[in-house]
Amino acid sequence: MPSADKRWRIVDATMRRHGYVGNSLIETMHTVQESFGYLDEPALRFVSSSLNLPLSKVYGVATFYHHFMLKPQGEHTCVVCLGTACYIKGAAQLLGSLEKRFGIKAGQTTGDGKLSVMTARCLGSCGLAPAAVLDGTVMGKVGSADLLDRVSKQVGHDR
Amino acid sequence: MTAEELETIAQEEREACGRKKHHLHVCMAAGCLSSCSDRVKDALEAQVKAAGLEEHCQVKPVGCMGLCAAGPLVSVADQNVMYKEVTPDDAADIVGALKTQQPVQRLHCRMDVPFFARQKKIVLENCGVIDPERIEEYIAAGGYTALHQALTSMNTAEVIAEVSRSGLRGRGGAGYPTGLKWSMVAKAGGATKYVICNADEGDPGAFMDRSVLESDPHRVLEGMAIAAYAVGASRGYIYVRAEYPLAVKRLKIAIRQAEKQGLLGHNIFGTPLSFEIDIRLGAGAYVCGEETALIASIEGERGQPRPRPPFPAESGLWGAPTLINNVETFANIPPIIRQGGQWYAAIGTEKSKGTKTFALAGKVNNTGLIEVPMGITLREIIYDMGGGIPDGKKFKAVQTGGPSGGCIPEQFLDMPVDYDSLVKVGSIMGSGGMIIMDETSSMVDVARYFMEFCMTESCGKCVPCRVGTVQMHDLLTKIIDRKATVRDLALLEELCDMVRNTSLCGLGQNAPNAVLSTLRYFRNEYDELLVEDDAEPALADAGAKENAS
Amino acid sequence: MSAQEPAAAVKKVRIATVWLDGCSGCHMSFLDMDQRLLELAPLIELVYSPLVDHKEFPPDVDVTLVEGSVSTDEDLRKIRMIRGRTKILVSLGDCAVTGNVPAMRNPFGAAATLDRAYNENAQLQKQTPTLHLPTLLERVRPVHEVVEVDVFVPGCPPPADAIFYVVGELLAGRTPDVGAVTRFGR
Amino acid sequence: MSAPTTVVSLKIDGKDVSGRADETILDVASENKIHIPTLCFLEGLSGWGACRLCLVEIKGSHKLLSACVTKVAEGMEVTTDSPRLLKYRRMVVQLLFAERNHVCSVCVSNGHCELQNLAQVLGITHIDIPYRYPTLPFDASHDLFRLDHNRCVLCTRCVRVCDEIEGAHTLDVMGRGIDCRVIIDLNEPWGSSQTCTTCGKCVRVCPTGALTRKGTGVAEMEKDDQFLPYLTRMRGSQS
Repeated sequence: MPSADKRWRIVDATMRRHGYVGNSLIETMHTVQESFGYLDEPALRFVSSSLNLPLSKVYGVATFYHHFMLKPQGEHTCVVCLGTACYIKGAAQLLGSLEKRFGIKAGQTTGDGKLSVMTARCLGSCGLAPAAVLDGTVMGKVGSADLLDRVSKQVGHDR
Repeated sequence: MTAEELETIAQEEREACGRKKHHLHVCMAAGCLSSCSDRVKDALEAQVKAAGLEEHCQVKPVGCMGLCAAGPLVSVADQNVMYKEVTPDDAADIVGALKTQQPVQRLHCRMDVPFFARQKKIVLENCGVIDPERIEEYIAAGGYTALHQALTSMNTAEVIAEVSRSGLRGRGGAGYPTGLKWSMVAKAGGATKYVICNADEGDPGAFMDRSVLESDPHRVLEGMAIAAYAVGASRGYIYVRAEYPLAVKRLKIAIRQAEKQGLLGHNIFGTPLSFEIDIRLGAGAYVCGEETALIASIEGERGQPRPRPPFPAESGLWGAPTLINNVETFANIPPIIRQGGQWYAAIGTEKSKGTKTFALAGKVNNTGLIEVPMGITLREIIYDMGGGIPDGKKFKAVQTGGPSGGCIPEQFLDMPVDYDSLVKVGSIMGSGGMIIMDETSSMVDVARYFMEFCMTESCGKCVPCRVGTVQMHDLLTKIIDRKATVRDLALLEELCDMVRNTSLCGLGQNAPNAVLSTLRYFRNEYDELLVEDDAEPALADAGAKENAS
Repeated sequence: MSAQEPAAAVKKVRIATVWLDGCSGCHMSFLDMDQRLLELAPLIELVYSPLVDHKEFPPDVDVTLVEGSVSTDEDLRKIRMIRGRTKILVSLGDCAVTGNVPAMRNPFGAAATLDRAYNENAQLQKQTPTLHLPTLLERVRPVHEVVEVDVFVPGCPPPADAIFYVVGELLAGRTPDVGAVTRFGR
Repeated sequence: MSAPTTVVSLKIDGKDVSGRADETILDVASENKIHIPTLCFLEGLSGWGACRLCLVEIKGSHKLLSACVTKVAEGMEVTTDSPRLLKYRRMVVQLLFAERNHVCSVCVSNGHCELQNLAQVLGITHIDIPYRYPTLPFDASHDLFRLDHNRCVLCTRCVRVCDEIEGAHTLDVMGRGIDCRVIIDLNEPWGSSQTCTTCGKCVRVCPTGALTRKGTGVAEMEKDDQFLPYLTRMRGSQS
């Protein structure tokens, strides 16, 4: 294992449960991401050698699925839903105001590592459109000003 | 497990339920949960306790009640009363009203309105009624009797015949006859076969499958087990989006409970059928809703589709014959077996039988989940059940079928909703997302929104989809920016035709639909944005500015 | 055309050639037609070209061969004017047809290109010239992206044979099938 | 292999032909000297069906099918050439030219490039689709070879030959959609790869100037993929 970090044991357990077969790659990556928050190079190498899979294949799979992150996320995350119902009700403006205020694009993290702004295809909370999720809490029927206010408070970014 | 044991569990559960006088149901599906219905449930329990009603009143977590926009929802099942937008502070009043039988007026949500009255619940029959995390409640509601019936009193051909008789068509979008699909897999040779449940509900604005999985997961397991028996499979997978953590959690609980009761695993009901189900998590790739991409993903590969034929029914997961149906399709199976294909076929239209769930969203008053008989008109859904367009705005179009579907204008509002009618007007049934747009929506912008979706979700394997969607998206942006000419629009139309006819899988083949349908009904909106051929001075100006800076 | 002219007299076809952003290689290839130029001479009148001494682009040209891509505001103005005064516009060579080498700066933009040329790689007097020079467009464009083009002759440069064939076909009133005589990059 | 091979009769472009049931339409067409344009296909590698150039019309099917992966069947009536197919093929090639930065005149593969050749054969004299001009990297870290993403058409022949024939699987594709790119190991410089055997097969099968030998100038990079069917046969007979 890459280090003494106990979390590697959880990753190993997932692979063991699947008998270290190559097709458990995606399941294993889910475990890595749940345990570490993202997939870094040592993790990819570890998974590759444990499952006997080529490095390039592991990297190809990791970058195919948008759920997997190769870089650590910010301390706080704000996910703006861009599902159709939210879009029709102004989600693009929500996202735009966030991007403008924090000077980052969707998928990026602020320079100080405080905030990551992400988008979701659809949270399935169409009844609450437009919706956003701030650190796991869903905010429904949210407006730009309200969203900026709450994100700023959470991040302590109020300037 | 035997039939008697199943009946015993059901009896005990019904008796336990009958001992309580009042039944407070709190919606704990994702929609209401995100409005903190868990805190409402806690508050109700505390109030029940405070009122000393613990012996008489049950507070039960249940699945989706449908009217998601008005959540959190609480229902008093014994009094047929529903409350909307309930906060923890309302708990005392709700519990207080149990005695007086006078509903709390400010929270009261009428149930005799078309939104509820016009529904025909088959797939959703247990949603909002049973506790999704208790198998006993599912059994008490008649659960797993269909599986017992199929395994002990029908042969596999009879099961397939019953499904064929029902006229059920795939609820994932394409509408392929389910019975035919089952018989193809049943006929395919090979000792190993698989049953896969496609729960990769990726259409934005669609949350029917999620609601079923969160509210009544056992129904899907039972449907899969019946399918496994019919086609001769011993292993099943549920491929579910990682974005649905609650659905995944409830599925895991349901599988564990079913295994414990011997309803999954070896020799189910003492018959030779052995069937195990595993969950596989998606990882954020819409294209994995496509059968062959989904299979690649379960195999641990990049979710790229491969050309068909061969179809998964002949050569699917690890090369073995594989049956893939979506959540709603499997959820329809137990009632079809219990009540007969004939009964199911009597609902709906000539070519589209049964019911369909829809997720109603966008510019409509009642947002939420509904189940209606096929053949109902769009007008009934949008105006009667959905309560029309908010803020006195005018209806413009309804979008069905997600990114693969199209926009349907006002003149077709009285058209029956069925597979073939929707295709005729340039859209598709899809999985059941229904987004209503009012006069403020620009249809060119909507087309670009869906093209952006298809472009980002393209797997990149085939050229038309990988590059064509990007080119179409850029042309749409050029149109919206008022920089496009008649020539650009002509090129856009040519690309639509080419990408539709040459792409490898359904994602690319259907990617142009949003453009084509909006061009068909709202061409004037495109024309209005076009500029004269030679009016491109911005080119030089932009260059000058860039150079100067 | 005037109806009074005697029908029998050979009306010379008015041809122009222009040089936008290119290396002049296509014009060299044109000259490489060698003695065949003499065959063309009685049939054509070269009314404007870097190869002859006309200063003004005349208003009524039958065929214009364009070498080079559209890279500056001046190129853009010029090609629009030329299009308006030409019956048949021919994109001659890869720069005009595809953008070719001039367009290789497009992934980086105009400012970065100027910076690379006049600052980063300059030994003396590092400064980007601004006076009396056409302004670079942000992106180099093939000719057909800014005006309608009638005939495309790819090649870098198109072989003299190909040019001779194309001109010959046009003089004969036919549409040349250029795929048989040249291709991208030839 | 043990199953008896059935021979089927079919029509390709009106001509009566026959082939084994396990052959593809493309196999049978080339046996009968009927040319179907291809790009991602290469004899000796598994079928991929991604470039869509070999799409053909089949009577009774409203969908176009790729000849390189579709098996022949009894009574099939195949059309390999029609105005519609030609139009689509032209658009496929144009989309590829517009996708990345293909500048034939300065390319080492000028004159030996399958993309360039397809353009000529299909009568493409210019690209009607707007060029995208992406900014893409270039990897010259390997001692012998270069990888230029500007000229890659994502046919994945290199990925397949590295995996199926060489058995190294050094190459694969990362990302998705328009952001797909051929990678080496964990998206590392080629020169530092621990898994590359420097066998050069990828370079030899690349249809364009994306994978080339160092030391070649403009138009000097001749490809040679003739070794492949031989190697596939030899390695197949070992197992």
